[in-house]
Amino acid sequence: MDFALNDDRRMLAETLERFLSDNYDIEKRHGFAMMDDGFSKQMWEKFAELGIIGALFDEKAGGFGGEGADLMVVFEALGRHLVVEPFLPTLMAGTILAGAGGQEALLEQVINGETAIALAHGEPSSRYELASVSSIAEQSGKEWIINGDKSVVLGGSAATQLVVSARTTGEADSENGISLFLVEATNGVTKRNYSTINGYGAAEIKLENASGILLGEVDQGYKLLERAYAAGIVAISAEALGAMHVATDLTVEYTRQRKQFGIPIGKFQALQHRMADMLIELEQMRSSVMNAAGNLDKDRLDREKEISACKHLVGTIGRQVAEEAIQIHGGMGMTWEYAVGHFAKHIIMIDHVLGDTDHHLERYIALGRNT
Amino acid sequence: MDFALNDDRRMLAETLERFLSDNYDIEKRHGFAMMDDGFSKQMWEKFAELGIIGALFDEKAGGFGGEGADLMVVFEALGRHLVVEPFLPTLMAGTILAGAGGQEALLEQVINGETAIALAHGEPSSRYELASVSSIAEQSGKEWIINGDKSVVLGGSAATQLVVSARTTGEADSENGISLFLVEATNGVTKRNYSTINGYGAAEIKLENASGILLGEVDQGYKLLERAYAAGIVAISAEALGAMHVATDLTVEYTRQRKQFGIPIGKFQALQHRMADMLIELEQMRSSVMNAAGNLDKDRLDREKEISACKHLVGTIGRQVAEEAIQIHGGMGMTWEYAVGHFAKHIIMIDHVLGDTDHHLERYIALGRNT
Amino acid sequence: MDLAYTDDEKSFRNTVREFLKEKLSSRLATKVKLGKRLTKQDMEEWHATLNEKGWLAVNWPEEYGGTGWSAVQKHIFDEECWAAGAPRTVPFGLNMLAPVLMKFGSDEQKAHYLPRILDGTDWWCQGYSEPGAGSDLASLRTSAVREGDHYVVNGQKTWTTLGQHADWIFCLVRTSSEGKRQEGISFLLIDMNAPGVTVRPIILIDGEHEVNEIFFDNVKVPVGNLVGEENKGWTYAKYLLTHERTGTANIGNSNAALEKLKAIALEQKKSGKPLSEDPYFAARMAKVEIDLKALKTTNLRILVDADNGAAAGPESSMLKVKGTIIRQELNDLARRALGPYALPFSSEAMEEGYNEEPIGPDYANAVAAKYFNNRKMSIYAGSNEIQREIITKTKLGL
Amino acid sequence: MDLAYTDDEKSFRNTVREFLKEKLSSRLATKVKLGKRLTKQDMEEWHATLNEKGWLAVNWPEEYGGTGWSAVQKHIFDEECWAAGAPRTVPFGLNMLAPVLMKFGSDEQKAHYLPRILDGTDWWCQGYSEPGAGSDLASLRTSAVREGDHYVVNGQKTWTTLGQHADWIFCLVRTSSEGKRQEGISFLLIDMNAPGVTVRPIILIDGEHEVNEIFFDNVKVPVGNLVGEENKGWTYAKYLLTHERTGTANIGNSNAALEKLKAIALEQKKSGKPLSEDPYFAARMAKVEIDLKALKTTNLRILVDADNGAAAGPESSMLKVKGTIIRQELNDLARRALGPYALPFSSEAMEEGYNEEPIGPDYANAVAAKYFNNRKMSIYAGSNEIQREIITKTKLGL
Repeated sequence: MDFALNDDRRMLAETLERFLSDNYDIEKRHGFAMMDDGFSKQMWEKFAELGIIGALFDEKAGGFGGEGADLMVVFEALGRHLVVEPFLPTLMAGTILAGAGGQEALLEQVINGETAIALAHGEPSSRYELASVSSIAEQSGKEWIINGDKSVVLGGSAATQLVVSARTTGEADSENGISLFLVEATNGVTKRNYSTINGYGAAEIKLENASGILLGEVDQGYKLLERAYAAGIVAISAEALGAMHVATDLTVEYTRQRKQFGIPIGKFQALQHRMADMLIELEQMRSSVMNAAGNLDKDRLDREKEISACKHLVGTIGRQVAEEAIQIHGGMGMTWEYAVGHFAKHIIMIDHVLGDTDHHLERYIALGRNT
Repeated sequence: MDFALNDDRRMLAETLERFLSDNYDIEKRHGFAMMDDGFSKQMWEKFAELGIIGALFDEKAGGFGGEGADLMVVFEALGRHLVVEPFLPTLMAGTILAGAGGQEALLEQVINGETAIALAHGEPSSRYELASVSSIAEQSGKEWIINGDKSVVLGGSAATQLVVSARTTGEADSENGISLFLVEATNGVTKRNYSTINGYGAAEIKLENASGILLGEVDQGYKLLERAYAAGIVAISAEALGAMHVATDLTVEYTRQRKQFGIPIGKFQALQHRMADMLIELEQMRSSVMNAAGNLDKDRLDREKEISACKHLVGTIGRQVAEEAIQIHGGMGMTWEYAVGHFAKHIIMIDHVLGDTDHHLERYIALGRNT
Repeated sequence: MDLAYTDDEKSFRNTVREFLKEKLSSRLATKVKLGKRLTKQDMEEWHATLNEKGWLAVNWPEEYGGTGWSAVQKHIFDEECWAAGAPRTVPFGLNMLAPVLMKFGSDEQKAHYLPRILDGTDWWCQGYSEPGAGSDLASLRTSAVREGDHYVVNGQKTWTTLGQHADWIFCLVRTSSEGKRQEGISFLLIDMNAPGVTVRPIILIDGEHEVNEIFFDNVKVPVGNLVGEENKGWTYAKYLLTHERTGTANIGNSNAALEKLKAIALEQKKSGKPLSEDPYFAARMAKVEIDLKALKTTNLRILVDADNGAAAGPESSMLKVKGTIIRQELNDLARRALGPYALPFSSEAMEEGYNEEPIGPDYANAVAAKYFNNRKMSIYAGSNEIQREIITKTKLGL
Repeated sequence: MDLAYTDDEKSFRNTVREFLKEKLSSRLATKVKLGKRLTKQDMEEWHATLNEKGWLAVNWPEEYGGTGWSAVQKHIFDEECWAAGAPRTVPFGLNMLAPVLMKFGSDEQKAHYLPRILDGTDWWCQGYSEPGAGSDLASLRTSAVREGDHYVVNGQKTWTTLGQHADWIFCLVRTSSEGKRQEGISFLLIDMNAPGVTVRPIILIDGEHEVNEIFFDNVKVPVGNLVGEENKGWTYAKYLLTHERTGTANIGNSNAALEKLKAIALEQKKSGKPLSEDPYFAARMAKVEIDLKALKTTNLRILVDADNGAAAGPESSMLKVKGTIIRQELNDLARRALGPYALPFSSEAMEEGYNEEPIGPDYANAVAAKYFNNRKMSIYAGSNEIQREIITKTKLGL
């Protein structure tokens, strides 16, 4: 049993952290989030140059990472700086492309930062249910014609290539009969772009007779989706961990500086005890992210239980850390000008990405019944 | 809207409180709990003389009270002194006798303290489900013959007359088909007497061809039961409130006296904030008991929603108050010698009487669906 | 003990309900229910409507043009207003300044300012907090130095809610640095249009402009604008803190939020069934409903006691803490109920004029923003930490 | 980063499991699993069994007869022992006194006392707390006055766990009242059979006799029983606090409690179905399981770091707080799972010899008692409040 990072990952972490410290303060971040599609294309290219996109994928897919520990290292750093570039959509769509095979050329472009991709899976009524797919794909010669609505597609605003889930057989909520397609975001694809409240580019996407290329086997898309979601959850949880770390550090530091009644508020015991609880839960969060990351390539049931356990904790610990960070800061924590509120906002909103705390608690229980 | 007690009840409260202050300190209480059947027959007679038993019943039943507010006043005082005499069993069995009618003579003996009664309703597998009755009653001439097992019958050890529920028709968990009987605790009734962990007399009761007198109408016992449970829940909740009050007062007082690091521990802000939360929840508890008591004779749905809301809070607030009281006392809170632990114990164990916090939350939700 | 409303109270509720049906425009009610941004004009319109009916100053005695209502009546009015989607009234003049003026102001001050609060001539804001004086209010440093028939005010106030709309600000200022810190504070009324007053917006994390910093640079304030005696301002501010208990518990607000939550949970589907039928979500909704039910009674008990002349204790602190916990839990449940549709946010969609198709359900846009905005509730008006101090210190007497 | 157990670790687990299968009597395991009262003989029997195998002193280096195991091995051993229903070892000699002797004791002391801990000759108990010195340990007042080749000890210790069985007690005593309060404290070994030592039982709320008061009335203690230097006892006590981190998190204990809870929830029926299928109860069980899963990793991370020589920080405080929260939540769920059958309690049924039919299920009798008994976990060994202080003070450095 070994909890340390190997040398490659330590270097990756240091490189990324140094780059972000130099180039990604909170003011710049707000600027990037205000750009078209909600991020800086220039930064995205630099990330590609530094090899950070490549770190999300294994060698078979043209990358040089792709293990749970790689995702953890990269996304924790991204979370510490609230990076708005589309790493999560890239990871999730890319994981499916890599898993399906045959998309090496596209993946190379993705890893080079030339092509933006996203996973268009959720639908207006699917909530967090992974198997709930109502979009329909029908074969027409060698092509597939897809119709349906995809909602809250993170990174969807920028993506020129979409990985789209659609039903090729079965009931609307059956795991069987979901297929995945690569769809060019042009003919038959209408996007309504917007920004999420925490500053990330997203889109509502309408598919009207859009044509797609089948990824992997027909009807067998669920497994690829689940694996992509697992990777996505490791990533977004590590990102949450990074943001929680900063929120906690800012809070601790604030209580050292801020005085009331003539003494630093960090000397007030009631706040001390609550910060102690934040620190304890932060360690729990780190452990849980490690458990999820460390099991990403293990048996499905082991993996998925750790994944759901982790995302459940992201919701509960995240809420505690975010709300305490604001509360202990007082009014300052509420302002746009000061950083901590933005960290809190991101932490809370991550609960709405890839399944919330209740969803994953229920899923964890259901997975336990299968053992 | 009026939250004050009327003069009669204020006098009742003062009389009872004075009597208990003079005669019922914690040492005496332990002594009473160690007696046969888990209480003092002498004290019981004195309570009867003071009219406290009569205050549980309305004039039709030979008493001079019986409203929710009467129960609240009496049981809150009982809770402040951890009184072990069988008020709750008397109230619940008596409410059924009064509701069924025709048992005036017996009720008179009960109110005089001459006869001990109890409600034998729960069964080994019924948990908290009111309609779950598997005991069977069959008619044989004018008599009814009853067979079945009754479990955790509070006051069952002392009772010479039992109000027993048994099924006369229907499925084992149907509200319809439950009938109530008056059974003399002699032939065909085997008791195994014991004490609960918080010091109250109880019994497991086996009915083997016991003969009973039908109370009220055949198959229609559920309504009477539900009303008796409503009264019982108002009572035990008020009792819990009284105990929570003392536990909180003892805790506050302890922190004024007990010094660590040279100052009273009540000056430690972390404890102050937690005690503030205890005090807030105590007010919530009082409000909820008032809501339940004030609706005891209102429409069924209003009544039952308030009843379940209240018993739910008894479980959650009770746990908070009991655990904090012990924790803030430290080691002293763990000892038999010091009073607060006994209050905590009683508060916690009340959660297991007449449905726990989860049961009543679920019931509250179900009742809401009926509106 | 009788928890039922009397017939009079029931008929009062009907009267209020009919008034609201008739006089509250659906334009305003819709904005409030969808959580859209209210303009200054919206708020003024609603004040005027209430004032016309004589129902604006619910906490004022009749002699000053108030309603003279009982605690229960005020509670009913509050519940009905929230249920109907009425904007909340702006409290700074009505509920904060006015009671101080009535108790400590001169006859001239009362005669001049009180009617102008009612008829909307003056919009007031509050100048208590300073950057270095939050919970520790007594450490405030904005100074007022007497020069002839004027004070000259220098310093800075912050967290001034709706100060951007205000004509006047009532301030705690330091007029002496001798004795205890609390002793040199005075209560001063300052014209926001006076030379030397500057307003700087503070944008909150939900992007809203709601609070401000106010700077005073050699602002001349006539001596006649001093309320009560010099150096006694702390007493007046404290009087206000314990005096005003209606509304602290946020009952009407939470009622309305609970109803909205229930509507969302009924409409949102989880695996094809309403979210409200999900056992775990239903349990969390029921818990907060049960808490709110109890708090409603706690609130009424305290208000009725106060009507009957009970001395003010730590009760309003209890109402503040529990009331905000409940309100914030409702915010949390509402954002959670939305699922992924809590994420999209459009600031333009907060405006009345916006008529593009909403992203997701039409009630979704403001929900997450409101969750973040309402984090302020446990911070402002004496943080919940300060309230807990007050509660235990009163009880322990240490 | 590799979270899997190595092959060596897996095979170690098998070895432990087989040992337990062979050597742990079903008599003892049944008593432990039903939560019955363990006698002194029960505990001594288990110590002897472990000692025979060389597995008693898991935290000692091999040179003293310890196992020399890695952190992961100790963790595995702990998990397996709890899972099998082994009694816990009595920590006072093994894990509290021994490390202090090894680090600060004389060669004679080591040679004399350590083997006697292993072979069960000496049963040790701990004399730290006093009636006036709980969390504020440095205010202790039991005095030891040097008279020739003896100290004369007077005073009182309290909360002395299993002191009724003990042959020896290690005490913090005051040998000087000069300087800081911490500076005049010494670490003394006292024979419980010496004249002037009296033991008075303290009965806990569950009716158990587990802790004691110990009175010292002019007890003569040879100077040779002083550990280390006079007036340096505080240093030794603190060393112990940060040194010993295995077990603080209660992982094995909580594992076993979770398994027991699951068994109860499967057997207890609610409306005809296992309670474990009730969505709300299942959610609460899953939450604590998820917390425990994370804490297991937190624990291992910290232990492995410590093995690798990491300096001791506030980590053991974190493990203590979260570990007891989890353990106590499991106690709460277990009593709740029992429904009405949590109420009956028979002290006689806690004894091994009891063979009447149980009231309710056979596993029910000890459950509520254990809930109350385990409230101690957040109080003893540095209350959770003290642990939180340590955590933040380390982090804030204020």
